[in-house]
Amino acid sequence: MTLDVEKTIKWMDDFNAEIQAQKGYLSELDTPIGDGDHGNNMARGMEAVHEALDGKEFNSVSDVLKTIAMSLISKVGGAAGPLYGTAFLEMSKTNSGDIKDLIPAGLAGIERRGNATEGEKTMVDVWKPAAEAVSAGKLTSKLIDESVEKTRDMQATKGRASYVGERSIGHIDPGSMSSGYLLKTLLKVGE
Amino acid sequence: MTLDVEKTIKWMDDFNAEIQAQKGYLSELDTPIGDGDHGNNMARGMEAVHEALDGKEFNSVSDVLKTIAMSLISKVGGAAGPLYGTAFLEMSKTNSGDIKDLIPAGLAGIERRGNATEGEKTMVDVWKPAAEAVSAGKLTSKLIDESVEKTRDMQATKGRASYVGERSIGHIDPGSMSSGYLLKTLLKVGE
Amino acid sequence: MKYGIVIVSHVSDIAIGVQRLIDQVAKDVSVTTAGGLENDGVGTSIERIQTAFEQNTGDELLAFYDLGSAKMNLEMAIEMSDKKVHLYDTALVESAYTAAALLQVNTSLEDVEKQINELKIK
Amino acid sequence: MKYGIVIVSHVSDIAIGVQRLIDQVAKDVSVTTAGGLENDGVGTSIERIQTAFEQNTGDELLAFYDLGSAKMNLEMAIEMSDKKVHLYDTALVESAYTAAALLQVNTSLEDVEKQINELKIK
Ligand SMILES: Nc1ncnc2c1ncn2[C@@H]1O[C@H](COP(=O)(O)OP(=O)(O)O)[C@@H](O)[C@H]1O
Ligand SMILES: Nc1ncnc2c1ncn2[C@@H]1O[C@H](COP(=O)(O)OP(=O)(O)O)[C@@H](O)[C@H]1O
Ligand SMILES: [Mg+2]
Ligand SMILES: [Mg+2]
Ligand SMILES: [Mg+2]
Ligand SMILES: [Mg+2]
Repeated sequence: MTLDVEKTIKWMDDFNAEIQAQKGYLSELDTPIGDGDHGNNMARGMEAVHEALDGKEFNSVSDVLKTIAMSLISKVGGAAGPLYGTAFLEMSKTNSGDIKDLIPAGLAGIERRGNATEGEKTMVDVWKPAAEAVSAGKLTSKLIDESVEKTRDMQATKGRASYVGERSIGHIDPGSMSSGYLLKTLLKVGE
Repeated sequence: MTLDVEKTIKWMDDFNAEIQAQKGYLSELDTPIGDGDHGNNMARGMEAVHEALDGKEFNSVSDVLKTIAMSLISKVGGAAGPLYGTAFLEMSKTNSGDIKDLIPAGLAGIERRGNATEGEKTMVDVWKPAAEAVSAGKLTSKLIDESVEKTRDMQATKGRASYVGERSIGHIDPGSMSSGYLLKTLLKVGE
Repeated sequence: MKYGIVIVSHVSDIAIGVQRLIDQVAKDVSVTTAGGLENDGVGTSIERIQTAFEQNTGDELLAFYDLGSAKMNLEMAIEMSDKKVHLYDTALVESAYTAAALLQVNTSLEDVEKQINELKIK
Repeated sequence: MKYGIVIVSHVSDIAIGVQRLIDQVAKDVSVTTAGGLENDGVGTSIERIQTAFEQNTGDELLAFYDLGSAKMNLEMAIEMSDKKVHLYDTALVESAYTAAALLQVNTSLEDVEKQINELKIK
C-alpha cells in the first residue's frame, strides 16, 4: 500500500479520532506502570497535528510526515513525543509513501531514540513485528492486536515502567496500545 | 581551667562579639571552597544563642551548654549547625565545667556528626590538637592559631570543600577559623 | 507496615519539585518535604525535618537528601524522633522516584532497598 | 573555552531549585534551565531545552536531566543545536552541583568529567 498526501492526512484524522476516543483508556493503562498521562499526552499531540495539517497544502507525503513529526515533538510532552516524533521524521526521510518503506523507517527511529530493542515492553514490541510483517506483505490488524496483547506479560526494562520491575508484568504497555491504533488506522486508509 | 555558669556566658558573649566582627571574613573564607555563608550562618546562630542566654537563670554549666547547643542546631542552617550543636550537646553531657573534659567531648561530637577525622580540612583539625593539648595541660592560643593555619595546605575530603578537590588547597578552612575563635575566647575567660 | 517518603533539600523548590514528580507515580504514598530555611534561604533546618517526619502519615519513613550537611541535620532529627527513619546516601531525585514507584505497588522494603542501593553515590 | 550548565527536569521547581543550589557555589558559571511544560505541567519540552541552550552564555554546555524521557528530548535538541552539548547519565542534583563547583574554579572538562562519571547511575 502506498500513501499519497490525501491518504496521509486521512490517516492522521482517523488516528486523531481514535486517540481522542481512547484518551482515558490510554492514560488508565499508563497508571499502574507509569505516570498515567499517555492518553493526555497523545491527545495533546494529535490536536497539534490536526491544527498543523488542517486546511494546509502539501507537496508530498514527506512534507506531511515532517509536519506531523514536528507537532508531536513539540507538543506531546512525554517520552512518546520524541519517540513518535523521531519515527515520523525517519519516515519522512524515506521520500516514499510505501508502507514497506515507512514502517521499518519508523521502527528504526524509535529504536534509536529509545535505545530499545524487542522484549523490553515498549512500543518497539508492536513496531518490530509490524515492520517484519509488512516487508513480507503480511501485515494485518490481527497481527497488530496480538503484538499489543503480548506486551502484557513482558517485564519492562525501558521507560518509566522499568522502575516497578516485576510489577510491570500483567499490564499492557500504553505506548504499544497507541502504536497499535496508529498502525491499524494506517492499514484502514489503504482498504 | 574550670567554667562556671557566669564564665560560660561570658565565653559566649566574647565568641558572639568575635563572630559578628569576623562575619564577613568567615564568609569570605567560605567563598572559594564553599558557598560563602559560614560567617552569616555563625552570626545567625550566635545571635540566637545570645537571645537564649540573655537575662536567663541557669542552674549549671551543663544547662547553659545545652541551651547553646539547641540554639545552634536550630538556627545556623549550614553544616556548622549540627556540628557545633553536637559538640555543645556532648560537652553538656559531661556534667563538668573542666575544659579538660569539655574540649575532648566536643571533639568526639564533631567527629561523630561529621564522620570526619584529622587531615580532612575540617574543624576537626583544630579541635583534635586542642583536645590533645588540653589533656596535657598545654593548650595555648598560639597552638590554636597554628592548627587553623595548617588547614590552608590540606586538601578537603569532607564537606562542601571536598567537591573542588585539589582546588581546596591554599585556603584556610572557614569552620576551622571559627573553631579557633571559639577555643581562643574559651582560654581567655580563664585568664 | 505503611511507608512514607521524606525529601530534604537545601532549596525549597527542589524538595517541592521532587514531591510533585513522585506524586505522579505514587498517589497513595505519603510524601513530605523539608526544603530550605526561613525567608526562603538556602540551607537545611532541623525543625523543618522534624515537621516533615510528624506530618508524614507513614509508620516508617524513607529519607533522601541532597548534600552532606542535610544528612547531618537528618541524622540529628532521626536521633530525636520516635518514628523509624531509614536514611539513604543515594541520588536524591532518582532514588526518591524509584522508591515512590515501588512503594506505590506495595513492594517490600527489602526489595525497595535493593533497587535504590544501586543509586548509592554519597 | 567557557562552559555552561543546562538543567532539564520534568518539573520546573526542580530545575529552578537546582539552579539556585548551584548558583551559590558557581556565581560565574552560566546555568540555564528547562523545566516542565506550559501551564506548569509535568513533562519535558524540546522548545524549552532549545531556549535553555540559546540563553546559556557558555560556548560548550554540560546537560543534566532527571528521567529517561527528558534524555530523549535532550538528544533531539542536541541534534538540532549548533552548540556542542555534553549529556551525562548521572545523578541530577549531585552531578550538576559537582560540575558547577569545579567549573567555578576553572577545572578542565576532562577533570570535571572524571568526577561526575563517578555519579553515573542511568
Ligand atoms: N526507551 C524507550 N524506548 C521505546 N519506547 C519507550 C521508551 N520509553 C518509553 N517508551 C514508550 O513510551 C510510552 C510512555 O509514553 P508517555 O506516557 O507519553 O511518556 P512518559 O513515560 O514520559 O510519561 C511507553 O508505554 C512505551 O511504549
Ligand atoms: N563532615 C564534616 N565534618 C567536620 N566538619 C565539617 C564537615 N563538613 C563541613 N564541616 C565544617 O563546616 C564548615 C562549613 O560550615 P558552613 O559554611 O556553615 O556549612 P555549609 O557547608 O553547609 O554551608 C567547614 O569549613 C568545615 O570546617
Ligand atoms: Mg506516561
Ligand atoms: Mg509523563
Ligand atoms: Mg558554607
Ligand atoms: Mg551553606
